[in-house]
Amino acid sequence: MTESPTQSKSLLTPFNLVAGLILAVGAYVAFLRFSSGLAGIGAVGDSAQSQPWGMLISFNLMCGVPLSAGGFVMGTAVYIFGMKQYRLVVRPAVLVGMIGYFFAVVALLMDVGRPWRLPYPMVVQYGVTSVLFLVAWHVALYLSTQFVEFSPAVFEWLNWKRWRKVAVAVAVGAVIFGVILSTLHQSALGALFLITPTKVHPLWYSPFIGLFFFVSAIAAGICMVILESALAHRYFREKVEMTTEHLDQITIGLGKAASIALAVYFAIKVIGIAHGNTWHYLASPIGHWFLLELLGFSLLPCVLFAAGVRERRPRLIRWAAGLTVLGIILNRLNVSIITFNLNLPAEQRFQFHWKEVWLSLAVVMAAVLTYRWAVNRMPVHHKHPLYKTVH
Amino acid sequence: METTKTLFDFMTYTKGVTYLLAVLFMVGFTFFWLFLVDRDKK
Amino acid sequence: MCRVASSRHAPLGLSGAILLALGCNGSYQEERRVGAEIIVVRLPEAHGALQRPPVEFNHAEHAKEMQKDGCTVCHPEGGPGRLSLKLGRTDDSGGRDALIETYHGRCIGCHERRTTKNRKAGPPARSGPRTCGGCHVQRPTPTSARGRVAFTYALHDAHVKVAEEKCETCHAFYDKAQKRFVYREGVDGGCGDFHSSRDPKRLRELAHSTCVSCHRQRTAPGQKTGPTDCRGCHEARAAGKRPEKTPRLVANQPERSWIKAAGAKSRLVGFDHRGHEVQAPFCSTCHHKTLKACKDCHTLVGSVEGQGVTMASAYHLPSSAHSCVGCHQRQLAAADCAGCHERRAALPGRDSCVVCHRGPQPDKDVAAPATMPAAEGEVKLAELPPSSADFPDKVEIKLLASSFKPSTMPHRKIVARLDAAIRGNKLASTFHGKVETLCSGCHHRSPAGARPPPCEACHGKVDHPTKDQPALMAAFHRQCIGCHQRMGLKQGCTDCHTRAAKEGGR
Amino acid sequence: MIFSRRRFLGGVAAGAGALVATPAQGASHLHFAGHPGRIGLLHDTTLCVGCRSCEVACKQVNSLPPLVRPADDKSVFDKKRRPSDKSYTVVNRYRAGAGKTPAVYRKHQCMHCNEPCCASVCFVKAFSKTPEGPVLYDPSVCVGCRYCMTACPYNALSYEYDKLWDPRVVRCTMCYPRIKQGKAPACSTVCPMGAITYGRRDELLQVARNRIDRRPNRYVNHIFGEHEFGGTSWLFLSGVPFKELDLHEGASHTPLPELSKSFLSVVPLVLTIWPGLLLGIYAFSKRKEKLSQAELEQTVARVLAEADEQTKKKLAAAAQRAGKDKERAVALAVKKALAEAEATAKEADKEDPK
Repeated sequence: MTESPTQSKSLLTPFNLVAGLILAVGAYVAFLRFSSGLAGIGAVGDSAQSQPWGMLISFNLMCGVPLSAGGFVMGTAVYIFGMKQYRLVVRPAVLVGMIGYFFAVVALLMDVGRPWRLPYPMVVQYGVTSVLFLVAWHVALYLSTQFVEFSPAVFEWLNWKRWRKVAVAVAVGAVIFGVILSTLHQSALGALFLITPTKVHPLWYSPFIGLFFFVSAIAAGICMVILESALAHRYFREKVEMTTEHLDQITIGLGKAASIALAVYFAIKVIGIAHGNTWHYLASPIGHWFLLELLGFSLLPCVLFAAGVRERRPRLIRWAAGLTVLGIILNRLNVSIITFNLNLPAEQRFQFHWKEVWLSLAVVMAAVLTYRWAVNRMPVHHKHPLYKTVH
Repeated sequence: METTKTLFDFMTYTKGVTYLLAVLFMVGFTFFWLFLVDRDKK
Repeated sequence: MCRVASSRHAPLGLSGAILLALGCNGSYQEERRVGAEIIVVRLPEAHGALQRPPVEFNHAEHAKEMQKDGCTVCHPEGGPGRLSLKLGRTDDSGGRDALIETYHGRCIGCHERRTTKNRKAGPPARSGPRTCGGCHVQRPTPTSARGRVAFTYALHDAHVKVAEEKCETCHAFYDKAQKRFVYREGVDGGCGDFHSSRDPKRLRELAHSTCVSCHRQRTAPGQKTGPTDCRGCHEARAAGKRPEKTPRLVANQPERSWIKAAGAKSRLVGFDHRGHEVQAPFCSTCHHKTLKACKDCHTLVGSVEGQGVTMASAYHLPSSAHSCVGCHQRQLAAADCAGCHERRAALPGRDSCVVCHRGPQPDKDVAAPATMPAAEGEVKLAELPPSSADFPDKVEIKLLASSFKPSTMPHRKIVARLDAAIRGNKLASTFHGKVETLCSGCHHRSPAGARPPPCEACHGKVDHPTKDQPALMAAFHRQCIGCHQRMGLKQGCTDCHTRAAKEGGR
Repeated sequence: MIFSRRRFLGGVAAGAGALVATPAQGASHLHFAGHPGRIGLLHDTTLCVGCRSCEVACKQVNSLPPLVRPADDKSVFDKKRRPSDKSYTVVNRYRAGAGKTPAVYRKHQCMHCNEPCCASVCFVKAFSKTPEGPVLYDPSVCVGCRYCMTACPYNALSYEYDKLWDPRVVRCTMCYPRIKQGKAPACSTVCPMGAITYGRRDELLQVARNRIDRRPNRYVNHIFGEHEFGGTSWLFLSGVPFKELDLHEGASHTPLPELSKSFLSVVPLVLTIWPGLLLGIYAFSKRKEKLSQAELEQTVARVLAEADEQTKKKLAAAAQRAGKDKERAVALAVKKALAEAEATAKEADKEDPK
């Protein structure tokens, strides 16, 4: 068992205070939701009827899932492609992925009308014609898969040797299963909108939208790994084994991958416009907004990544990663909220309500705290003393 | 320029543009790759 | 759309396609209307398509901006006092490249000059675009609001006054013997009579150069002049009827005549030409481009000149704006008529033939007199009958008793209102020969005059979807409200019904 | 009776999730015509006067809260309304004040699509298209994800957001309970103008066509709902372009569920192709690793053998030379050789590609 050094420190750090405030108010809002229904967190009026998916779905689920793609991307790179030099970031990536998915499901539980029925598509009745059916199954299965992938760390922490052995043995199978699931549900999140050609703005709507979501999720996953490794290096120094040089090397390698992923993403987005022949929309204000997203948040970071890789500047790569993450969030919100139902009168379109936004933030904060808790205890960024030599 | 009236015309046009773009991106990619790995070789 | 591929400038095609794509219009565009002052500049068809989208040129804005400099800045003189309609040239003999060069040189040159001038003088910098995309903007194909010039009787009258009876100013026929333009009274219609069939383009040029040049030259103070901008003449506006005071135009037409043709079997129609003249804004309302009589081209079995339209169709085709029936039917859109006729629009009814065909039988040995006597066309309407059980004063309807008190329909008042409108209108009184004709406005599908069967006979408690027969309540409402809507009368629930006290919700 | 009581055989059985064999026959070029003889409603917007009697009747039949403002209060039309959990149908006014054109009213409610996308997107199959025509909803399985509302192109579905334990997706049921009793939907029976006609959908289409034929000037020559997104049970006639009534004029005739069909068809392919592909790549990278490992071991062995040879030679030489420091020299040589071997191994390691 590892000792947690944070126990000796005071709990009253500024971060903890802010986190506590967010969680406390969040708990109050969650109480409102579970005492007076979804109307309790602002789902009222024509806006909620025409825009049934609010922040909990559009942000926590739609953005949370692609930003948790790091686990499957790094798993593929290391275990399938055999890029052993990234082995050290696999575990943290899987942890981030697992927590990300878990809290996306938590948000979902807050949002659906009868949360206790969430397993229904798995056990009661199968709506096989629905893309959401895929998402439900895949998220559930993938969450389990990620637990298997991450379980060696938990078993090391708990010192359950036999269980660890089993978990390690099934690792490759789990990774392959995870890749299949991820390919499908990352794209399925986009494909959810295939059926709404009258609602999603034509610039964002495309028959390729599933592919767009998948490719951008790869970029998002890589960028989250870049950011997570850097932040962990900074804030959990005593827990991180990696040297600064090694981290920079990994960052540059990941930056290269991210720049390629973004270049592909940019190219298929442009081809998507050509495919739908929606060029003329670009000249409108909403077209400029689209161009801002496409040029400012995917082409620009792509170029920054490339420059950072070429000039060996990990800091630049980290900034580009941040920009990409923002870009993915912007894209998902554009599809599901900002340009959704643009032709409806304002009172029927999405309206931000502080309670829902707060709840959404609180879920994110809970995810961050869970991450901190795990990193402080489990062998995530370092090897467990007992298993130094094996991997 | 008249608006397109048939699927055939629409596809003729959009396919033309997408193929052209795809070729351009392929060429562009080569240079982008060379730009990326340029320093690795030295 | 994929013009680039077939363009003669193949090497430019590749880059062109991308540029084109960036400005390309979508495929599911709605119709886009532009004002009459917008001229869409394309190459003449012989020169092939433009590589870039056509330019939509706002003539009005340019003319306003260039007012001080005068029209000749752009339009050179094509003859004494006559402007060329073209930009910087009098004909298109130069070919494609020269043509493009003219436009680019003229437009961009001017825009550039104005920019440099303005730069010294300061704003406002209304200089115009100088880059390709500034003028060649990709837009969905426009539909112009430009209409045909509505040269009404009133306008004609105004021109006659100004031209001081010099008809040849406009009605100019080139007399080869005299080697000058003369007016041939009773022969010439407009320029179109001669030119439209030969060279419509020439007609357009002539009309513009003749009208606009004349308007432009009349600059002396106090001198009346006409518009020189596009909208001034081409803006579609309601033509209306001929004002009573404008004098009648005479071109050998009869005042009254029998419409007759060799081989026609129906009774002759007595036609009051003079009476119809004041009802039509133009000669061409009935006549097409020339002033020939209908039967000259529309022969009994149709002819090439008449585009195959037979005589019967020429007079009776309801869809035609030139035919008698077509024009009469269009009058039914007026509020006073629409109340009944929107629903009973299937004219001509079988019993309405005799309204016009009242003359002598064509095959009788006795020939009809050459002109029709004045009294022939007049109709006298009988007065409304007194109220009776068959013609009630008021009718009580108790259908919506649950929500409303019984509603009283002022039967006689309604008939009187319709009757008054008919009496005030010559066309209407001609066609509503009997008072009973009015009844069928509401009591449709039952013989006119007799006490009609009750509405419930057909309209039951529920509707009959396949027969498209509404239920009684809907039938009443459609009949009353529909008519009130079309005649612009009151349509509120409580205008007919009084609420029952207990019900508040409806 | 207008409907045939044909049972719908097909789909997925509830509970166990075993696929029931369907008698459906498929071919890519064929069109699914839907249940024959199904019913529909025709709304002639040229007749509608905006009296909202249909709203009142709908609320009574469905036991919904009564109108907030009286039906003849025209100010409700100032804002565009949509159906909600408090009123399953609303009438909106269009074109008011635009020039001299009179106002046009359109009733808005669930269209009961021929190929309902609410049904196709439901991941618990809570919706069903009845053979009679109405699309029905089963609240006993609904999770409340509201994807159906997101997907509906007519924005006709509403959620009971203010309920905590049993919120439902609600909307016009085409008065299914009433039509089962042989009665017409409430809205169609109360319309004072007869602007809503109830009947068999195919007959209504004929009625609508006849109306257009009889008065071509009154109507736009189009029946909205005949083909839009595969067609709807509610059909609309209009005297103004349908776009002005906020209907999807010019919409594709393809049913919306068809749009997700292509994606869903990829799923089983990915599930079967990916394992092979990924295992192939895995095997490839493993093999490469193994090869380089073998190569490494070989090199190490060779170097070690060479070093050994050298040591032996040196030993012999040293033995020949002999002396007191004999043993120390031997040790030194061994050390040096070992270091050399290690260096060679490292070099080999470097050459080994990732």
